[in-house]
Amino acid sequence: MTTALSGQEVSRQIGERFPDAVLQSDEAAVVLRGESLLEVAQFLKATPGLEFDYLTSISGVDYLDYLEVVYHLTSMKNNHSLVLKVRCWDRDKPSLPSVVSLWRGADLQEREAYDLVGIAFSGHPNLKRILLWEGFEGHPLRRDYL
Amino acid sequence: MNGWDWIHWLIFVVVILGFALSMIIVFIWTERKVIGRFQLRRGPNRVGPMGVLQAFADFIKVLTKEDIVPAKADRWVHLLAPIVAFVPALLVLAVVPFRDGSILADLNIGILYVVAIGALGVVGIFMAGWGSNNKYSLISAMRTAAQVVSYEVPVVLSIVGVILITGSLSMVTIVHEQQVPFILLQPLGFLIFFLGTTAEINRSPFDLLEAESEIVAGFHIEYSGMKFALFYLGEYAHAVAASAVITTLFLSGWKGPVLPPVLWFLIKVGFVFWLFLWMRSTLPRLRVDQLMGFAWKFLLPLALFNVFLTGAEVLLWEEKMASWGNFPWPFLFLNLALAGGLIVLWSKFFRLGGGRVEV
Amino acid sequence: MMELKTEPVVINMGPQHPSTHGVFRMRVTFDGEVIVDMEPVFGYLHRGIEKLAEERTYTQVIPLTDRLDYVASMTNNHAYVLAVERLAGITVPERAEYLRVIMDEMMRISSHLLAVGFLLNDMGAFFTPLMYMFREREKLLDLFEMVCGQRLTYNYMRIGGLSHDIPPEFLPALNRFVQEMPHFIDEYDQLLAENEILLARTKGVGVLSRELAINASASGPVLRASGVSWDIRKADPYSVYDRFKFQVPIGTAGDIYDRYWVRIQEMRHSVRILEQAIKGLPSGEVMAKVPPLLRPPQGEAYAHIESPRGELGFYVVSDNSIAPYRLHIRAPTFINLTTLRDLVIGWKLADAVAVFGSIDIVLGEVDR
Amino acid sequence: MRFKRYGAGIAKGMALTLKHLWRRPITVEYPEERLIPSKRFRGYELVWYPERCTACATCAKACPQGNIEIVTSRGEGDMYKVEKFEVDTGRCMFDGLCVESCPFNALAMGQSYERSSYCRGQVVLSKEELTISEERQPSGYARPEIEALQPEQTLLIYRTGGVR
Repeated sequence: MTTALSGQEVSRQIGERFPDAVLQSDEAAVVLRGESLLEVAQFLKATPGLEFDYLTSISGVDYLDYLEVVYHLTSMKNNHSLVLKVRCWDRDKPSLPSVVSLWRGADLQEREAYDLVGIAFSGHPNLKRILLWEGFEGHPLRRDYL
Repeated sequence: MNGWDWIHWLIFVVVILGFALSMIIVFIWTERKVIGRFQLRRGPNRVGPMGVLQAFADFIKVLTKEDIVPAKADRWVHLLAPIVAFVPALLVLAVVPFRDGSILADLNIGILYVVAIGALGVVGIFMAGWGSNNKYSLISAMRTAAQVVSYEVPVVLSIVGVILITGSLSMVTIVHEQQVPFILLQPLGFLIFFLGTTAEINRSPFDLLEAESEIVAGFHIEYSGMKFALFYLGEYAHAVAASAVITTLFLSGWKGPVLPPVLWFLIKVGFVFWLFLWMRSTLPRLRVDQLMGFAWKFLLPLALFNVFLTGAEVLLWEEKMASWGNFPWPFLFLNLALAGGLIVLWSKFFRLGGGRVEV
Repeated sequence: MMELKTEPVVINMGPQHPSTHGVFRMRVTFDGEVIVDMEPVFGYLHRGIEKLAEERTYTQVIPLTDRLDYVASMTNNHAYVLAVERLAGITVPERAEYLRVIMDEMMRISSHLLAVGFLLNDMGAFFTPLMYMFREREKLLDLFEMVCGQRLTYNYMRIGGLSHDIPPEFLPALNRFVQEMPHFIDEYDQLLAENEILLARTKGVGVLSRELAINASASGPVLRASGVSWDIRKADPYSVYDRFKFQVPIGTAGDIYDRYWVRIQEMRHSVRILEQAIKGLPSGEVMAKVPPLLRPPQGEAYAHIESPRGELGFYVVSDNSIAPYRLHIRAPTFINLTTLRDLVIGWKLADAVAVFGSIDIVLGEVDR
Repeated sequence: MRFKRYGAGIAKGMALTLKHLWRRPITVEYPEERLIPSKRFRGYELVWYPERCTACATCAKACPQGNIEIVTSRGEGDMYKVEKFEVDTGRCMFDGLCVESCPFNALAMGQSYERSSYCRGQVVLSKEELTISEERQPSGYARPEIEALQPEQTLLIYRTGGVR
């Protein structure tokens, strides 16, 4: 059984290394500051006891106030999982660091989030539309797109 | 040259044309029916009884299709290609004896003629691939050229074994010499010739030039209507010719008990074709480098061995032939054992094709 | 020596190409027959299912999920209803859970049959293996039709259970299938497993290393062929998978042959699970009490299952209305395609087709 | 890659296909031989019983595609009169949600599977075209009372003669 790690517990561990990286946390998830995503992800991937080697899924969600990217992380070694969230308040030019350098699996998923939700991932090697065609106006999975 | 010769030729041109075309239609039907049964299907059964008229229905359909020439194609090359591909298959049949004496031209170099003409079809295919101005067909044309040139070598060498035994290049003499079919005396030669011919007439598992899953339809991707039909017929004409040549060289041609010679000939041709179908319905396709490797590293050395061994055997049995009733019976078993041993031995040294290329 | 002026050729394989399994497109650069560059192009079958789901009720989304992975659509139903059940806190009756497992495993067999069959077809075996495999698949489709009235888009699972109980004729027919199937798998092995041409075409071709497989979030048979023992049925058991005894076949080399082999072995184990599930099938209801217009509490849920192609996940966000606020689908084959470029570079045209076939994509799921 | 088995694997495969050559074909000659579909078959068209319908439009709400169009008028007494009941079967996914949702059993899935037509207008079915008739029979999907009367489904698993 994959144990879902408590967000608070993990955020305490993160807080020891990166004091102001965590925005908030509860049982289910850890919400990070966008700027610190990459180094925290590096920490989560490398730290013994956590070792999140498998990036299951990246979902972009539009909450109207902010855009949220949800990372579902899994550790195959320890068989536990964690939900990591990053928020972005700038709706016009949302930008977050890309995690492709850590997990190749983020490649297509980040492109998809960019395509459909409109979050630009800085540092992505090939960030362009994937499901829709080049030159498509807008980002369909935003709630204000009709 | 007298009047009788002209009549003989006229009759046999008609006979060969009729034979070739009717065999093509029969083969198309057989192929679809037999492969259908291999695959637990019924095959065509709508047009005519048991679907025998399916080929005609297809023919009418194809005739009524629009004739398309791609805008940037090399027009004349594109138009001539199907004819160039089709005709050599008919020419080969000119030297194939249907029964004793029934032959258009008993050339004394019959087998050389078969080898020379049989490989001409590739020119048509190359013309089609080049003239269509399509990338897939170009790849296909290049593959075919390489494939036919490579496989021609082991095929010719495997014939040499037969020629050494019979001492004649004439197809009629070769059949006369076969007291037992040469498939028994030359098992290795038959295997090499059969596989090589399969590759030359581009049938599975060597059908790289059509390779539907890779290059869609290969050289005839841009063809439609009657030109496509000519390619289609040409493919089967080559199969008919190849089956007939194999029958003549290795299955003792028209010879056989009870039944009339022509019938025996047809049965043997049908059996060889059925072997092609059996292989087609079972085997996956080889990759292009494996295909070349198979010709040069597996078939060619074995063919050379075969030539060498047959030559030695012919020297050995020359004196004792008379005491064995004019046939080298002991060598039947020796050759079978030698063929098996050589295949097993050579498999140990043989590597199929290259792997990944660093780019 | 004369210098030949050569240049690489760019070929668009697809969207209309016999071996792209739909409308996928690979923009491939060839140097002769060797692939020097490859770029996958997606989106020809993009129907915006995630967006469509936002304006449909939770139940109305189920038929949409059928259209994702249309070769194994019942597993899509399962993953989706699992996510919504998790969101709304619904417990499913035990009989329904057993039937879901039975359906999933039947789906896995029928999907793997198609995957292996088409892989062989891509390698040029003229439809024969495919036809033999279709024979078994048709029998399964018959059973699906018996249960829910359709052969391809089942729309069988409901939030809180199943739409129907199985008819009485179902179990005898399934039993017969379970008895016959191992024999037919043996036949496939006889036809293919030792075939020299198949071995030459697949062994060592398109090798996905263990590290890259994990790093690139590969899942399903592609991941397991690379030697990673990760099957969600074992790692994070859903439904009643923890009650069954079965093994997860693991490859070693991560090449095409291992992917093919893993699929064949998985079919054997699926048959084993089916046997146990038929034996243990309890009686009772198949549907929990669920209001017709479900309004799950505000929140979010992620549920994943081991679909025939890998980890199929549904991430559902609810805002306490009758429609999901956001539905994200973690499509296994979409993510498996991440490494396609690495696998085919340096190989030949024919290998690219085989590698592509061994990943076993379904475009409905890739493009959503 | 070496040829380790000297073609033994190929020979095994060839033997298997040869065995299949003598097996009975598994295909069905469709127009002559028709298999009986499932009792719960979700076939083409819906069957609508006007006498049971109260025009509550539950089916229209259940449809994910919004295919069902219902227009009503004031009938006699408390009843609504159905003016228009139209189903665009061209957009229909045949998911059966409308049939499942109907509280009065006034809808059923159809049994037929041969209803191709030459123009798109013909696939939009009005209420006259949806009622039960000789060629429009209801299927047992979500209707157990109809299911009990349906003929037994032909199963390929019993037809192909098992392992041989």
